[in-house]
Amino acid sequence: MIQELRSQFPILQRYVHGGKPLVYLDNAATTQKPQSVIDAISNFYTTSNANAHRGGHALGAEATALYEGARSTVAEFLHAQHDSIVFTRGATESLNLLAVSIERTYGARLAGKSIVVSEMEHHANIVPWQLLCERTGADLRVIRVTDDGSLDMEHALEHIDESCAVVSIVHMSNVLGTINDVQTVCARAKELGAIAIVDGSQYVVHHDVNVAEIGCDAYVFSGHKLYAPFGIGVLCGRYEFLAELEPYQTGGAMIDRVSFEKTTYGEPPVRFEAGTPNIEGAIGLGAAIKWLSGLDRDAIRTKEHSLAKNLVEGLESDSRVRILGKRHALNGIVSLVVDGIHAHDLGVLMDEQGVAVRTGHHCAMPLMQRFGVGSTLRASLAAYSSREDVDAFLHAFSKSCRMLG
Amino acid sequence: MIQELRSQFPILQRYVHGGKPLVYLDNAATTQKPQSVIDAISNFYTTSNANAHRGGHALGAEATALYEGARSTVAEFLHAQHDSIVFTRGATESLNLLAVSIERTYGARLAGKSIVVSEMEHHANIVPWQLLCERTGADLRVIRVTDDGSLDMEHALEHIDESCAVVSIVHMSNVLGTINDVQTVCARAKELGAIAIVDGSQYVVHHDVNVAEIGCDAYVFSGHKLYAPFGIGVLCGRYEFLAELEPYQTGGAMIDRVSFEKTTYGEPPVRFEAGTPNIEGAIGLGAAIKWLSGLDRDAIRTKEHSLAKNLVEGLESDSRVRILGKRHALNGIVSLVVDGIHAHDLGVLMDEQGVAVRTGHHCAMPLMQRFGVGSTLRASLAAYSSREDVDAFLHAFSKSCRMLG
Amino acid sequence: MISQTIEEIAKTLDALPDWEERYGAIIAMGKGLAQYPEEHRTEQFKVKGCQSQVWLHPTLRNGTIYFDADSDALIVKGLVALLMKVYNERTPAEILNSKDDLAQQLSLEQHLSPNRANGLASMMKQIRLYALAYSLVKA
Amino acid sequence: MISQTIEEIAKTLDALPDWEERYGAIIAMGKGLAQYPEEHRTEQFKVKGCQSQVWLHPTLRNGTIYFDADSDALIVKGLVALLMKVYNERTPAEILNSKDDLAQQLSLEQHLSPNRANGLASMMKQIRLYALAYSLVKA
Ligand SMILES: Cc1ncc(COP(=O)(O)O)c(C=O)c1O
Ligand SMILES: Cc1ncc(COP(=O)(O)O)c(C=O)c1O
Repeated sequence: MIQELRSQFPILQRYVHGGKPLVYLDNAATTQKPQSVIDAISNFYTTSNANAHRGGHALGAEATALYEGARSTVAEFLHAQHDSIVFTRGATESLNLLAVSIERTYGARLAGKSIVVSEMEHHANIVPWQLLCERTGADLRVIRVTDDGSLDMEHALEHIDESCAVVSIVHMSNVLGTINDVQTVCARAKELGAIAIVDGSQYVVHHDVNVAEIGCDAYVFSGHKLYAPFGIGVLCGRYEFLAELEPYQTGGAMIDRVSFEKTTYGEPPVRFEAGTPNIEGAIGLGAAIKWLSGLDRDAIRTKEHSLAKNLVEGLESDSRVRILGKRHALNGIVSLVVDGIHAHDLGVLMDEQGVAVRTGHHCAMPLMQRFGVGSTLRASLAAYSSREDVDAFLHAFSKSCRMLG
Repeated sequence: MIQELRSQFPILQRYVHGGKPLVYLDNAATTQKPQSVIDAISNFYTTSNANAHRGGHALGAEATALYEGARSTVAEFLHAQHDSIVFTRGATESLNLLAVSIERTYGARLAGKSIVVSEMEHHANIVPWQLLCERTGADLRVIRVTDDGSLDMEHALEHIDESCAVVSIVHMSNVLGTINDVQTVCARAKELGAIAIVDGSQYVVHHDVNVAEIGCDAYVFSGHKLYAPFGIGVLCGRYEFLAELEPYQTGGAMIDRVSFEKTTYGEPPVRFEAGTPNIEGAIGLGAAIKWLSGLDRDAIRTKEHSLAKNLVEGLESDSRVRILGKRHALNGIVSLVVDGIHAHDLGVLMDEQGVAVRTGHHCAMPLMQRFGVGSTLRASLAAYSSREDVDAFLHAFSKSCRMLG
Repeated sequence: MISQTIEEIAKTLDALPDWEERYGAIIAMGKGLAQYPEEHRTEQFKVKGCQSQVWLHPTLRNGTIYFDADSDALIVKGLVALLMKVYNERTPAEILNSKDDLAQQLSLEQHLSPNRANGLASMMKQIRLYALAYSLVKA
Repeated sequence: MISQTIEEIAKTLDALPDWEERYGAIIAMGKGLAQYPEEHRTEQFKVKGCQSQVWLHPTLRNGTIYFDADSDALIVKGLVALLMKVYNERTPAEILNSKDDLAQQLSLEQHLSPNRANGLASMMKQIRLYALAYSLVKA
């Protein structure tokens, strides 16, 4: 089964550094793309390419149907309605859109209010809110992370109080693998009338999502981490929430009418899709989700768990290794530091052996600071990860440690 | 030669509406993609897909080299320096970025100043400035368009005065085909210390550009209109201009360091590229520009001119036809109305005959109002347009007119 | 009955040999549409989501809905006329109980091009909304 | 002479049979680097654009530039040491007149992986900038 799956990813047959088989364990940064996604892109450009929504002609109608079909596929994937799905460039743009549109909609009323994020957020879920706070006089509050890499839920529920205007929390940490109880966080936020946002960039890769059950106002993720092309992402908003929001970018398609005296806007989702959208990217994302739904996701999750377990156990045989948030690493994202060895050195030597992992701060500097480290080495799994990948990783890891003394 | 060129576009072999050969004359909306661009995308995903700039591993280095190589290709194309090129989703995002970053950088100093655009702008070059004006108390001034579809240069030079903070002008109108003397407009703006922006979305499709000669601070266009994929666009800024601008979106990659106390940003161009960029799109755009530079652009322009001439002459045989800005239509964009016939009806019947044209307001409602029309029918040419396309257009056009009485 | 009218129209369209005849018939239907009352040619009665302007004005009289309708484009006006054949002078209940896949029943996607169906969907939505509103009016 | 030193290093690296030996040699070079003065381990003397931290501190004495340099990662420190072999204790003119394609001259892209070259480029840029600044100092 795993061989059949892997054979759908042409890049996994590659060799790097003159003859070393590629072992790709940098999936939390971006996943590889199955042939069906690559084909969906080629087919679109070969047969139906046109601008969507604008054309009265046959190709335009086909492109529009494909683009809106992709929106329906994403909506089903999240158990949301079609018009709740806004296409963006990625999670970063989705979060920027939310921060700016919330600022434009609620403006001065945000002064003195608080915006709540956590210590384990990706920079994309920190900096847009920092800037919103600077501009509006709101206060950025940070939920603590416990020593074992969990969200401090007591601290969270304390922090989300009457003053709170927005809570924006990651569903699955891109560094620790921690899966947060976003349902409880959102319930608390909604109880107090705050806007609840969930960053699902890593979670959607491994799990099914039901936005209604989560109870959030908005759920965001990137296509390229979900086996889909670059340049496409999703902001899934509760329709009534979106309907109240001011637009973000402005220009073609999202307007109702324009004159130099007055401009009025369309309804969601087009209100938030100014200009020509990434039609190809949306179609590619639709193809990726269709591909995913043909898999047995439970079985894959179980396999990912067991591979992560192998990884963690293998690493622990070296007493200098410290895995950040070890309890959560089994979710498929393993971040570690080695006493006396710089993660960067390890990454370089592992790369020489064909093993692609990420080293650095993973766009989560505050979390690095929380754990008192400058950078970590991160191995992250995807559906096509195999036992051989894990073995190669462990082999390269111990060899690199030996070389670095 | 034209057959060889056309054979590189697989979609041009298509039939629509059960057997009618596709005649694609909606190129100002989006162009078709040559096989080499489609292949560049597939090849990237098949061999080198990884996140750029983040990876210390072999694939990451390859993806980064391809992405930055594309930036160099775009820079050469515009005769700009490498670090002047910011990748965006498209012209719309480039203009939104400029408006918001200018607002954030110059803020209160914009109150009472004026922003100058023209009556022939695309909505993407109107609405972002309208909103900037609303928020800052600046004044939106509009340069008139003459009856023959030219920019009223006298009015322009009068309008750009000491109060002027920004001038943003289209290089080639997407409705009339008018090519504006942006060099003179920019010189005037720079003389008075204003920021000069040029929307080159349509111009780059037909002409070579030298941003230094134009003398603008920023030049923008979309990839998908230049034979490249959707979801990629360019903001080419004078480096010193960009270096002074506040960031637009925030998140990964564009930061220097993040803490909850203080965040600092990187230098251009990365400062303006928050989050994972559309790496594939950039590579596709690079491939499109390489493809273009293998063509004899002078010869193609001459051919486009002569086809446009055929179009205009053929249309004029019907006395009910009125071509908007007829003098400019020879540049390859022909917009017309027919006395007593709705453009939409014409578009529908021409589509039935396989001829893809655009009908509507072309995201330029103020220009429609200026010419007292609700919508026009627009035929627009590209490098692969042929004499047969023009003949088919004229044939379908007169048949449709006959059917509509 | 609505379904019967639809069947008749479908038969008429099916019998036409080619797209030219079909569009000719549609355009002719439009030309037969009753004059739209100028006092109702207002923003309020415009149907959103059509590429050309469409106006639709309802009146309820003795439990029956009477529509006035118009468009500034001929083909759209023809489609409006077609809709009027189907839905004009019906009771709210008749309209609400009819199937809402008119385009499919008429095989419009084959007869005309698929993108024509979009505007049609907006108009049908509007017609059904009026019917719904009137169905709630106490007798 | 700079070019001579580069040639020698290139020969040494070429002679090493595989990547392990080459990285071993680089790491060993790093370990031989002189102690970096703690008082200069500041933000000001950091080289931007490297994945790990790199410090570079210049002193001009009698027309010659003396560099102190360090990194917190072993391999980068090795590359820093390599750069020091080439550029330390040279005159500004010597540095400025040398070719700036060190990575190519050493075939570093083959020896190490291409992405190592990025950090190296940042360091070289910094070294040349210091040399340029000192070349403008009046004697
Ligand atoms: C949790 C999380 N949020 C946000 C992002 C940003 O995603 P992108 O760079 O695709 O916009 C990432 C990926 O880096 C992530 O892992
Ligand atoms: C002159 C001009 N400016 C801006 C745009 C907006 O381009 P995009 O929709 O690709 O962002 C267009 C294309 O529609 C255009 O023709």
